[in-house]
Amino acid sequence: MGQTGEYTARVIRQEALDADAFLLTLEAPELAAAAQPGQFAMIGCGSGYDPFLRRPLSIHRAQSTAGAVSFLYRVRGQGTEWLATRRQGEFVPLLGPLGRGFRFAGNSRRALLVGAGIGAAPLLFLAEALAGLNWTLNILLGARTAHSLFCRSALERYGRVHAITDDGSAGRRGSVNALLQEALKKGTYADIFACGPQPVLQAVQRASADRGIPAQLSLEENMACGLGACMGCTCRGSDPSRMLRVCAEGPVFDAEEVILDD
Amino acid sequence: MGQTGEYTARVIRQEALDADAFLLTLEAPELAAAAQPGQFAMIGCGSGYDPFLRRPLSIHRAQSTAGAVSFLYRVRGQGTEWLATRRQGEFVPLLGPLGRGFRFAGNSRRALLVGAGIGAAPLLFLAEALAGLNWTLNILLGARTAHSLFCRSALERYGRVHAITDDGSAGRRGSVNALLQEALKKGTYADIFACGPQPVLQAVQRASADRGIPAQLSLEENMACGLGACMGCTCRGSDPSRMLRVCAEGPVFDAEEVILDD
Amino acid sequence: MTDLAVSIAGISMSNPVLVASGTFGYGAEYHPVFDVSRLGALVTKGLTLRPCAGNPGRRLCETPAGLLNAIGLQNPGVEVFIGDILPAMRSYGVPVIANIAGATDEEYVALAERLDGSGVAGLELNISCPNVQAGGMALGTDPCLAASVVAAVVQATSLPVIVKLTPNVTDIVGLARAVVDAGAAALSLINTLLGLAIDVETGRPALGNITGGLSGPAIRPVAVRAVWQVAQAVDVPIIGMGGICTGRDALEFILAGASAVAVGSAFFHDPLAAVKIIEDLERYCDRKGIADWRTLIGAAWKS
Amino acid sequence: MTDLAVSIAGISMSNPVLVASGTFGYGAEYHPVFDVSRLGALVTKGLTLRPCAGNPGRRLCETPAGLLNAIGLQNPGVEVFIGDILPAMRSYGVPVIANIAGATDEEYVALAERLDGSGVAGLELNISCPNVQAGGMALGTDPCLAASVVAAVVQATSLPVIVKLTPNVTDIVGLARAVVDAGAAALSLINTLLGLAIDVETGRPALGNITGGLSGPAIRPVAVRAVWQVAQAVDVPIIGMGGICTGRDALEFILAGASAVAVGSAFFHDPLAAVKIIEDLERYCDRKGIADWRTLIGAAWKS
Ligand SMILES: Cc1cc2nc3c(=O)[nH]c(=O)nc-3n(C[C@H](O)[C@H](O)[C@H](O)COP(=O)(O)OP(=O)(O)OC[C@H]3O[C@@H](n4cnc5c(N)ncnc54)[C@H](O)[C@@H]3O)c2cc1C
Ligand SMILES: Cc1cc2nc3c(=O)[nH]c(=O)nc-3n(C[C@H](O)[C@H](O)[C@H](O)COP(=O)(O)OP(=O)(O)OC[C@H]3O[C@@H](n4cnc5c(N)ncnc54)[C@H](O)[C@@H]3O)c2cc1C
Ligand SMILES: Cc1cc2nc3c(=O)[nH]c(=O)nc-3n(C[C@H](O)[C@H](O)[C@H](O)COP(=O)(O)O)c2cc1C
Ligand SMILES: Cc1cc2nc3c(=O)[nH]c(=O)nc-3n(C[C@H](O)[C@H](O)[C@H](O)COP(=O)(O)O)c2cc1C
Ligand code: FES
Ligand code: FES
Repeated sequence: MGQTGEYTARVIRQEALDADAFLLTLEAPELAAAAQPGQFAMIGCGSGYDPFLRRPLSIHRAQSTAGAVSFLYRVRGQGTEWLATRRQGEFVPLLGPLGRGFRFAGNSRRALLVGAGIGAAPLLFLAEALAGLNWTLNILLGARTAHSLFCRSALERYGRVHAITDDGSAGRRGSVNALLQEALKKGTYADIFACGPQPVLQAVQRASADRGIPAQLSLEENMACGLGACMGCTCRGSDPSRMLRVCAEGPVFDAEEVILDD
Repeated sequence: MGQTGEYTARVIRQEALDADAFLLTLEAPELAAAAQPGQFAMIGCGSGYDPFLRRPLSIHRAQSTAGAVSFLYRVRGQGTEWLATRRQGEFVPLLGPLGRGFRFAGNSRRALLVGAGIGAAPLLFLAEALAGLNWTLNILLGARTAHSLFCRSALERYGRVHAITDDGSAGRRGSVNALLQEALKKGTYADIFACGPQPVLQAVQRASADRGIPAQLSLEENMACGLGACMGCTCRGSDPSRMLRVCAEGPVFDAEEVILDD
Repeated sequence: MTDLAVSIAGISMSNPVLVASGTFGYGAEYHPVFDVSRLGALVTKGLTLRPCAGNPGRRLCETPAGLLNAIGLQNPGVEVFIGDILPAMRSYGVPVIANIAGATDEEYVALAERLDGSGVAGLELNISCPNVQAGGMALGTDPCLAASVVAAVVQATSLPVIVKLTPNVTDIVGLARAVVDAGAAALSLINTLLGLAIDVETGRPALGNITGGLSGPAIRPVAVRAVWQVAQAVDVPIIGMGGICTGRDALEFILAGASAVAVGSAFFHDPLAAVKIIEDLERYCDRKGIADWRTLIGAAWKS
Repeated sequence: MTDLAVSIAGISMSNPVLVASGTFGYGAEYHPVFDVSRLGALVTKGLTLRPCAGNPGRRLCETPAGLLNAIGLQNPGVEVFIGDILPAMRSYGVPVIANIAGATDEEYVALAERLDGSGVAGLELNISCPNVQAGGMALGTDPCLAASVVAAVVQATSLPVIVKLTPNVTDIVGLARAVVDAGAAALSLINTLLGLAIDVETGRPALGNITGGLSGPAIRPVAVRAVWQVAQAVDVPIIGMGGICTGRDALEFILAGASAVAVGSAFFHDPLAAVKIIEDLERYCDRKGIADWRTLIGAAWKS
């Protein structure tokens, strides 16, 4: 894990991908150099003390030569609404990189990447890294509509992408869980990496247990410090006496490490 | 007094006059039509609940045909800082017109207008109205430097402007109070209208009492409602049993109505 | 559209959105901005027997997501209120609740007697004002003293008596029980938190009165907690208040057990807050398909 | 540059800026972000005799200018603390204060005895935690119970005993007097305000523990008021806390009577808050030409 730091990052670009999804690119050379796939940053989203807490966003891309870091996010409430109004040249406070990202090692393995909705944000960074190690990637991507399969074309550079949408406007109509079952039937994988809503993570967790394929899951939880200091972001560990901090022991957990609540 | 209303006003223009003074022009046709010189508006300055209260700003200009209202303000703290980042096309919430403005009636009278610092903001609107009634105006303007005599040239259209600055970069070096004493020695005036820091108002109040010239003073006080409902903005009335609401009985008071604290 | 009508302590209202005492003047101040007859009820600024000039010096100080006030009950006194202000206030056609404050039981009783038959729909006993020296706070923090003044007032008037409690106590539930046992027909929760701000440039307290009452969104979680606790302990309706700015906020109080809500400091942030809250509540009920909105009252612990 | 050194209850610090228990972990968490040896002292998350898993369910809920937390004292227990954590914590070269919490007087005493000689510089007795069922809150709201636990701990340890008080009481001055009389060497003011938030979509309390503790800038005026009141009533130093985010905020507490301040929730808004506060204080003293910064302590009421 790279060295964590607090930065004031200049906005290079703010792109609206649809009515409420944005791609924010910040000038943050140290972060770009240090970040690992699956890590996140805590971003200050507001001018006064309301909102007070920073917002955790996964690192979508880190371009170390350009010194740029990108975040793919959906406007959900007050904080992301504010963030979406930041324009080129303005500044955003940012703490990162944070957390334990995806673990991978070795060359030329075969992996299944599963992402749904805006939860797919960390997959691009991961796919790029894995492709660099000559991994073969099968990437399952779910979204509401064709239009919200934001990183599809970028991901296609690193592996084979299978898309599915709620309305059938791209791929079949359905959930990414359907693609998961099929993929596991048809192929064999050394690893599964998943991020997205709870039902997707639960399906991957079950599949991992059933088939004995190691899986890593990226979790979300309300956060305050992002550094492991406040104990605010815990989830239940499989060892019932242990509460795990999503920001420190995660956000990426081995599937068997955690109990996923509904 | 015109009808008070709550509006969401589009920013037409935000001009930086110096490092921390701005001229903000908003599209607010009802306000432009209803406003009287000396009245003010409560402007929402922030995106969340911090800052929570609106900021009172005097109406600097009201152009009823253009449907535009301007505010001349200095960045002092959190609220005005936020306001200064508003750009053309963005919106600002605004309640107004509020308060009792300057009282004037009759034609072709001779008046002394006294303003200092950013406190001179309401003078332009007043001068325009008085000039429309063929009043003869002698306008005394104080500021830190020549550069901060923001409305000097605009005021020159309506009367004779005498400037004085703290550093002597325009007019003499000194305070507007010096100009006041001279003007009162040299000329006779039917009315005095003053706005600016407390020492200026106190000097005018004394001069008014000494020479028996009716004077009107525009006061400032911390405000919450701006409508006379919360009793938060009171100042002491000359009648000791009465606390006067600056937002409702003022902000413009007859000099003998109020006791000015230091 | 959902019918939001409700009756609190026998006072019928077209909707459960009232104004918080002291933040809305006597109605006329806000009438140019919106039609105040749309409100559930009006509540006056605290009334005293004799005219009161309020506190000297600075009275307001903004704080993060809130404000401190130390107005000190500036009001023209109950006589002027009844003679000059109440008629206009009643002309909006919504119930008028008189908020009253005294230094002694006798003053509360005298106020209650004077207001009986005056045309107000009810009394709100402010035994929780942090900004006055006498009575106020002490009366409101001791269950025995509080019960005694409430009993005396209930005895003296035919009007429904709503008692407004302070959150500045160890045990708000005990206080609530005591005043309900003494005859309170409803409770208002909460008055302001006792606070203080210092101007670091002058090195002196920012407010003329030194301490002040903290209100606004900053205190909302404390107010919701008070309503949640008290609603489960007493059987009278609760008017919830403390930082309510939106329909979402109002729903927090209702789900916690409030039968009505009052909008206070929110008016300073958005003068149209109360109207928007009424509309938000209607929309919420429509969206959730709720036939009788009153099933929401206390639903967070009832279900 | 101004020397900001101060001694609290015999613990010497290079400056009066501490961290608030539970917001800063054990120091190591923030060390990558800034050099924690610049702080006046470190304060641990609340320690219990045995390991504690904390509360289930959601533990954090943001509120206007603040947050509610219901962590529930998750910690590895005093043994693991002393064995595995304290050595690293001491390596920064600043005093380490152990915040301790128990359900009974005996547990507090056992904790105090175990920590005596361990290398911590002092104890902070948390008798004010709103997030645990047993002990905590009840101990901290009753002056007699509070005095009894403090006296027992003071008896059992050679370490200086700092007592942390809750603001959720009618009379914080009475409580402060009681624990000072019982031997407290210093006071920490304030712990969180008891609050609650409801998720209006689910209709249920947002936090797993239902109620939580409110912290952050929202509560600052309440905290400054508590310091102002208590500082004038007792003769021990006060560590002020509650929403301190900037040097200006810290000065409010110092002028109100605090001899040191603790930074808590502010770290969540700006991880560099404490460092900036130290620098702000130095600049303020330089600008105002203050030779001994300690003349500022309580200056708002002393002068
Ligand atoms: C490790 C991590 C990585 C994330 N990566 C991304 C990403 O790349 N893109 C993206 O769009 N979203 C991501 N999220 C979710 C994102 O943090 C929330 O959508 C965001 O905080 C919402 O803030 P808001 O002010 O817009 O919404 P509000 O609802 O106003 O937020 C209120 C509070 O709830 C918290 N909150 C709300 N939703 C979530 C959530 N899903 N998870 C955790 N806290 C939440 C906020 O942080 C805040 O404290 C991530 C969350 C975590 C924990
Ligand atoms: C009737 C009236 C008319 C005004 N007209 C103008 C104008 O035309 N141009 C201009 O630049 N300024 C004007 N002011 C002053 C202006 O309101 C303050 O400068 C502004 O509120 C500062 O807000 P802030 O957030 O930048 O500063 P902060 O210091 O952060 O404000 C903190 C709080 O103090 C209040 N406050 C601060 N300074 C003043 C002040 N001087 N008077 C009243 N409240 C204050 C704020 O409203 C806020 O509640 C006027 C004030 C009043 C009462
Ligand atoms: C400026 C102001 C004046 C107030 N005056 C009174 C009063 O006269 N009587 C009273 O019972 N409460 C008074 N209050 C308290 C409010 O009625 C309300 O209980 C409190 O402000 C919490 O609600 P809010 O956060 O929505 O404002 C006043 C509050 C403010 C802000
Ligand atoms: C997440 C969190 C955890 C806390 N844990 C403890 C604790 O274990 N022991 C304790 O005495 N206080 C605890 N507190 C209270 C703080 O130490 C402090 O008293 C309070 O938050 C007010 O300060 P602040 O507003 O600056 O955060 C905690 C506060 C927060 C926000
Ligand atoms: S957010 Fe503080 S421990 Fe995870
Ligand atoms: S600001 Fe409310 S009465 Fe003047």
